[in-house]
Amino acid sequence: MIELVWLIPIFPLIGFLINGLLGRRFSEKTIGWIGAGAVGASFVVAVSIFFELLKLAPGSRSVQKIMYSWIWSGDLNVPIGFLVDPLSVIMIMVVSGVGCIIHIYSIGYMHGEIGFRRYFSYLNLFVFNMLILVSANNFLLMFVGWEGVGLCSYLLIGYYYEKKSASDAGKKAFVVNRIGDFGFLLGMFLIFTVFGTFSYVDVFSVAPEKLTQGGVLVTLITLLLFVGATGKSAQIPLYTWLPDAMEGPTPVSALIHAATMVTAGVYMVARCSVLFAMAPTSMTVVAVIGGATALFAATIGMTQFDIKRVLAYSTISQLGYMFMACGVGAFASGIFHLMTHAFFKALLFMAAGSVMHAMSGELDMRKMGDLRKKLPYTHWTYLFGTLAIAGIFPFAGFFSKDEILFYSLQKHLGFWILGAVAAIMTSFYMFRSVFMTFYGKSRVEHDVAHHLHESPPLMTVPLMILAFLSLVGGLVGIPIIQGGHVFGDFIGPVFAPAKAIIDHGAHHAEHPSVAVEVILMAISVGIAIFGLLVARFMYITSPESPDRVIERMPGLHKLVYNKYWIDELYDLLFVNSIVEFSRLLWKKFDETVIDGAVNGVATVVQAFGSVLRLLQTGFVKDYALSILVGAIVVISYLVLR
Amino acid sequence: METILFYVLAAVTLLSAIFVVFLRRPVHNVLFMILTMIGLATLFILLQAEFLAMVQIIVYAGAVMVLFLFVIMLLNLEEVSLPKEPRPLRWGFGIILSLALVVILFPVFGRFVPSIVGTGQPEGIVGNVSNMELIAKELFTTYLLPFEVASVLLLVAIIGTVVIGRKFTKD
Amino acid sequence: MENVSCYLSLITFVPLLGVLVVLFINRECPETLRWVTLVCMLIDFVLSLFVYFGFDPSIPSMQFVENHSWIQEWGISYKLGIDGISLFLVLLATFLGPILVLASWKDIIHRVKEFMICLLFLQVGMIGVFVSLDLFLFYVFWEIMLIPMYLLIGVWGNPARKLYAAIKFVLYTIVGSLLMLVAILVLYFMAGKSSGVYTFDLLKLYEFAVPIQAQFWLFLAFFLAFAIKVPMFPFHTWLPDAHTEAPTVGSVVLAAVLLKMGTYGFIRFAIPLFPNAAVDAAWWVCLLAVIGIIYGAWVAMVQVDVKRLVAFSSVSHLGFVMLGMFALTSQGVEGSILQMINHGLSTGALFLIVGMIYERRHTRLIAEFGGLSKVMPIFAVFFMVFTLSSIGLPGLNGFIGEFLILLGSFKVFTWYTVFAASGVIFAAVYMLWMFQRVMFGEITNPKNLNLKDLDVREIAVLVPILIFVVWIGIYPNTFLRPMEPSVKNFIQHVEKKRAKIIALEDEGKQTLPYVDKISLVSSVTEVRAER
Amino acid sequence: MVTLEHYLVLSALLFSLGMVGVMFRRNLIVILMSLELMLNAVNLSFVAFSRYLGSIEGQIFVLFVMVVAAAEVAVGLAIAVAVFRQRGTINVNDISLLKW
Repeated sequence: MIELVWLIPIFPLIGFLINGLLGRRFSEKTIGWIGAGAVGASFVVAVSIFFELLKLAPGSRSVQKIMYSWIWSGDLNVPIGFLVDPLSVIMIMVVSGVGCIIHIYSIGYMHGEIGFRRYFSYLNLFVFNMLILVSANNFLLMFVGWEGVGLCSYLLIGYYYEKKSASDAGKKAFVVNRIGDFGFLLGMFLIFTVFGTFSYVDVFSVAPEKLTQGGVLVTLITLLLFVGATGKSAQIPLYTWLPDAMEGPTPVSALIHAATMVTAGVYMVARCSVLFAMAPTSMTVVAVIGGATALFAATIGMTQFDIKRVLAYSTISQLGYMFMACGVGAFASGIFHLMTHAFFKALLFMAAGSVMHAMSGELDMRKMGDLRKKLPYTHWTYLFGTLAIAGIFPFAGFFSKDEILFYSLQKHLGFWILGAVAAIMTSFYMFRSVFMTFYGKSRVEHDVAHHLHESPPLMTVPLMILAFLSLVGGLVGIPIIQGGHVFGDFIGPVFAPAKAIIDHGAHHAEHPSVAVEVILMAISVGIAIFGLLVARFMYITSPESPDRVIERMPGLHKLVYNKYWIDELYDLLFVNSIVEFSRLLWKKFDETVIDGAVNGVATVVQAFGSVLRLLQTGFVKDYALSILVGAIVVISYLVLR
Repeated sequence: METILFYVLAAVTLLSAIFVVFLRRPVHNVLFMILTMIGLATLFILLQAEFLAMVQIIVYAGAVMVLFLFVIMLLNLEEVSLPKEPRPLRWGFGIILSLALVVILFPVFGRFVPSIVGTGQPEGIVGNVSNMELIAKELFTTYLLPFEVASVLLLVAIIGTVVIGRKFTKD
Repeated sequence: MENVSCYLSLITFVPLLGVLVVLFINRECPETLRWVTLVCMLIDFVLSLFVYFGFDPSIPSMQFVENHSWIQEWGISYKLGIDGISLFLVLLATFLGPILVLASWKDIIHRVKEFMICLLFLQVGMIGVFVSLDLFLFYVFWEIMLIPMYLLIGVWGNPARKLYAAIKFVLYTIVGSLLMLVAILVLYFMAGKSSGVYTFDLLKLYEFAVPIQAQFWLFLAFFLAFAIKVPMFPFHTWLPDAHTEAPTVGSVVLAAVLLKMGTYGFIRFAIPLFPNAAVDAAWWVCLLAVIGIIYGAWVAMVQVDVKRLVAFSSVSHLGFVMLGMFALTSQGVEGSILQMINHGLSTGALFLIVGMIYERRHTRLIAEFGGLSKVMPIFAVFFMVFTLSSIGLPGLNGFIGEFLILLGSFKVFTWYTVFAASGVIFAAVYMLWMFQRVMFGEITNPKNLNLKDLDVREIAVLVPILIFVVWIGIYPNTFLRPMEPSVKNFIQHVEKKRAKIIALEDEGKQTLPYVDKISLVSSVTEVRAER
Repeated sequence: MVTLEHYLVLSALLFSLGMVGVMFRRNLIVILMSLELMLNAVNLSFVAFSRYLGSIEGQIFVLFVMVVAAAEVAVGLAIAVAVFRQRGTINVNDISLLKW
């Protein structure tokens, strides 16, 4: 079955072609089910490959399938090839599974939209590109998926292209991603100059010999790759595009900006774990940026009123967690959190989507309240998601986040503090959103209120599946005290070489005792519940308390509410300055200097010509005179020579 | 005696040439021009080129000058307000320029002429063959082609004159 | 394959036959004129396909060579030949031929006969340049190509500034090519004097070792001629004017093929003839190329006229080609040749598209458009694909070329490549910004409301280019494989000749000053003795 | 005793007089006449040379000069007449159509 790994990306491609080219004649239902079916088919193939992989011995679970030689120029020979190993299988299953659920959800959600066909073909193209990204066996093919995913996010964010803000957001997303890809590209060039090949297996197996541990070269490669990751997964410097990406339809945000695309950066860092392990400095950089982003985004998330913006900032902060995990060397827990996050974040976005659907497009939480009676299913599934993300005990979020906090404590106390404070804020703003939308008194306008209705089953069933997953998802990672856990054992071998390098390098910290683990778990649950209580107090028991808090520190609130004016800063520093400078270049330099020089030559020649013209007076006598003068000169020359 | 004759004729020719150039009314110019032509013809005779003298008188004095007279009469330039001649300053400039030309020509004579002539003494033309016979023999042997070309040139000139002289019709 | 095949002569001069046939057709029926030209161009394309299938990708040397003596006394021969480097450029020219005629079907209404004759002459000039292996013959075709292009811009351009643009274009090119003529003659005489046989034959001139001092000046002359054509950074101001004032078909052929003559000239003439000068000059040529990339991208960003924007974008793209070429690594050179073809396809298609909106709205100002994708969906798809191909999105042709160039030049000019790679970002910025202002947003201008979508003819024009754009993106080996041996041969030739000349120069230096070296040595010993 | 120089001096004087006439007279007819004068001066020196060198060529050249002079006068006067008829003046300065 592993031989048929190429089927996985092909299905969504076929779905894209069918919907794209022939979609005009199909009805909405057929288009939707073709799209969902294609992704579902690749999910089925993925699961079967997963089981086939399980049969193989843990050590040898890495199979390559080369299709054909794509680029062959000089000593560069890049094939179209797929790599099947635990990491890529998990990613494929997450992408196709969550993708299929979201496709089904969006059949209901996008009902009645004019660009239905265009939406589904773009969604399938996106899943195709994402699957190429995660299943590629070399950096170049991954880069193809990388940019393809960027393109699809541009198309889907800009889906409502009439709205200028939507197409602006799409353009911003693509450009910021492109800046990240610029770093990724340079990293790839460095890899090629050092290794002479792009395929993972060759690069990682030969890395320890070719590169010196902690040397400048390996640090440079890893940092450049990390620049690409920050661009794609919206970390500190290049995160501004994600909040604006909420302009796109909600299922798009669910799929792209929660579950799949933004995790590509984490996947890439995890895939290059060997390189990162050899460059401790860049590991710390990754961890620091991850932690900082987690905290920074959480603070902004607390003050937002638009429900999707809150979820967007929570995505950025959760991604920060994953990067922190990778930074501290716990790649397995990073990926585990990635999986659980995919479940509950997609769930939260889709629930927000169904709220928006019910409220006929209203997103501002201040105009919502007490919706739990009108939208029971959405309410319960949204609550499940919030419990999961906050990290309350039985839910998935608890296990993955706790594991990250555990490993970051091992690495350095500072990381643990960053993670803990961010966890408090996470549970606070998530429960704030729950209480503002579903509990408290209803602030819904009259005309919106009377046709508040629960979403059709086509939308609520996917919500329930994901709610179940975010409940069950964590069990895979229950830490059987002292041993690893199911998920860890499955994915462990992929990161074994990286762990070997890290343990070989750093002094081997002895595995902390069980007691410490239990205490840590208790602390993280406590943090989650504390956040819940504070939110309940501020938004249920005394609704006016948020205003009092704002009065006490208006300056800070304004700063955080306006997202630290980062967007405006970027525009001022980069966008406008380059545009002004290039306008100057065009007008001043190109038009005046170069063209001036060229036209200048022309005018000089003309001036010279007009001087000569004066000789042509038209009087016969002058001509005779010049003949005479000429004659005299010639004769005198002859004579006097 | 011969030198006296030369000087008289030279003076006459020069004077009439000056009158040709400096007199205002064109008729006077033409008449003095005819006088110069005749003066030159006599000088040719002095230089034993009788045929040329005769040709000079017939062609130049006879035909060309008559043509001039005819044109002046045809356009009755007398009444037409003759263009006022240039101010004396231009004349002065003119004279200086011409003297400059003469001065320049002198060294030419000095340099080239003696080497060719050497004696400065007029030898007699060989034998008693008449001037015309010599010219004819030379003309129709070595210079035959130029002779024919000259005839063609004249033909062209005639046609040109007829075409230019045609009545200016507004076609 | 000596003198056996006459395909190349056929390909070059079939358009000339076309001119003869067109001459006999009555001016009043443009349809037949267009059909005859179309058929002639198609024949030309089919012939070039024969060449493609007859081309043996494993031999590095010239194929389909035709060598007839033309003017014996001066050693000028009518020599044609094709190898991996020029094969695809000829195919590009013949492939675009029919498309140009199709695209000009409704665009050119008055003076159709002269237009078709100009087009056919242009075709002769272009293909001639790519196949000629004799410097003199190359120069003849180089000049032939100028006149029809001047007429295309001057007569059928948009009336505002067409004469200014046409004259500027011609003057720019002629200044360059005259310098080149001087250099050719100097080379001819130097080679003749030293080897006794005076010849313009390129392959023989490849063998002649030009002294380094002279090489610099000759390279400079060739550089100027080709840099103007490319156009490289300081000499590019004729391109935006020529493009904005030229008719659609004119700017398509200008962008797609004429610009390639500059870069092809570098690869075929400037670098192999003067390798030492080329390698020494590589650093500032690449500097100009990188400046061109960034400058072209930035200035394109602020253009208000779509055609000028695309014109500046081709300045940026060709900066990449030059960077790749002067890196002299096999990826770099192959990438630059592939990028020439890609640029020809994607920018040519973009100009066709701009022409189509110009046909409908008779304006090229971006502000005039907005929300076209609602009114013209098929057009939007084509425009989107070609924009992405010109941005260099993986999966389409632009990426392969740009990636190979950046990879190739990374080893040699690391810092230049970093700045050049940033050019990729700006490419995305200006293309998408333009695309958004033209296609997305509400329809503000009432005139845009009832624009009709592409008709069959226009689709027939764009689809072949689309097929190639996707084909190069998915499976570029069909194009990379034939180039491989010729590029390897090209690089080896440059290295070998450069080393030989250096060796020649050193041993040359030794013989000359050898004498005073001894005296120098002896004088030093005396001094030491005295002390 | 009359030497060749005498004749040459005379022809030089005549020539410069003719030139002055051409340069400074405004009347087209007079210009033509002084042109004739210059030609005759040249004829004189031709004959003088043929006389002192004893070769007849000089005189033949004079003949040819005369032919040319005659043709030139004919055409010149025709032009003068045409100009007068069309412009009503023969003042050389008025005929300046060639001013570019």
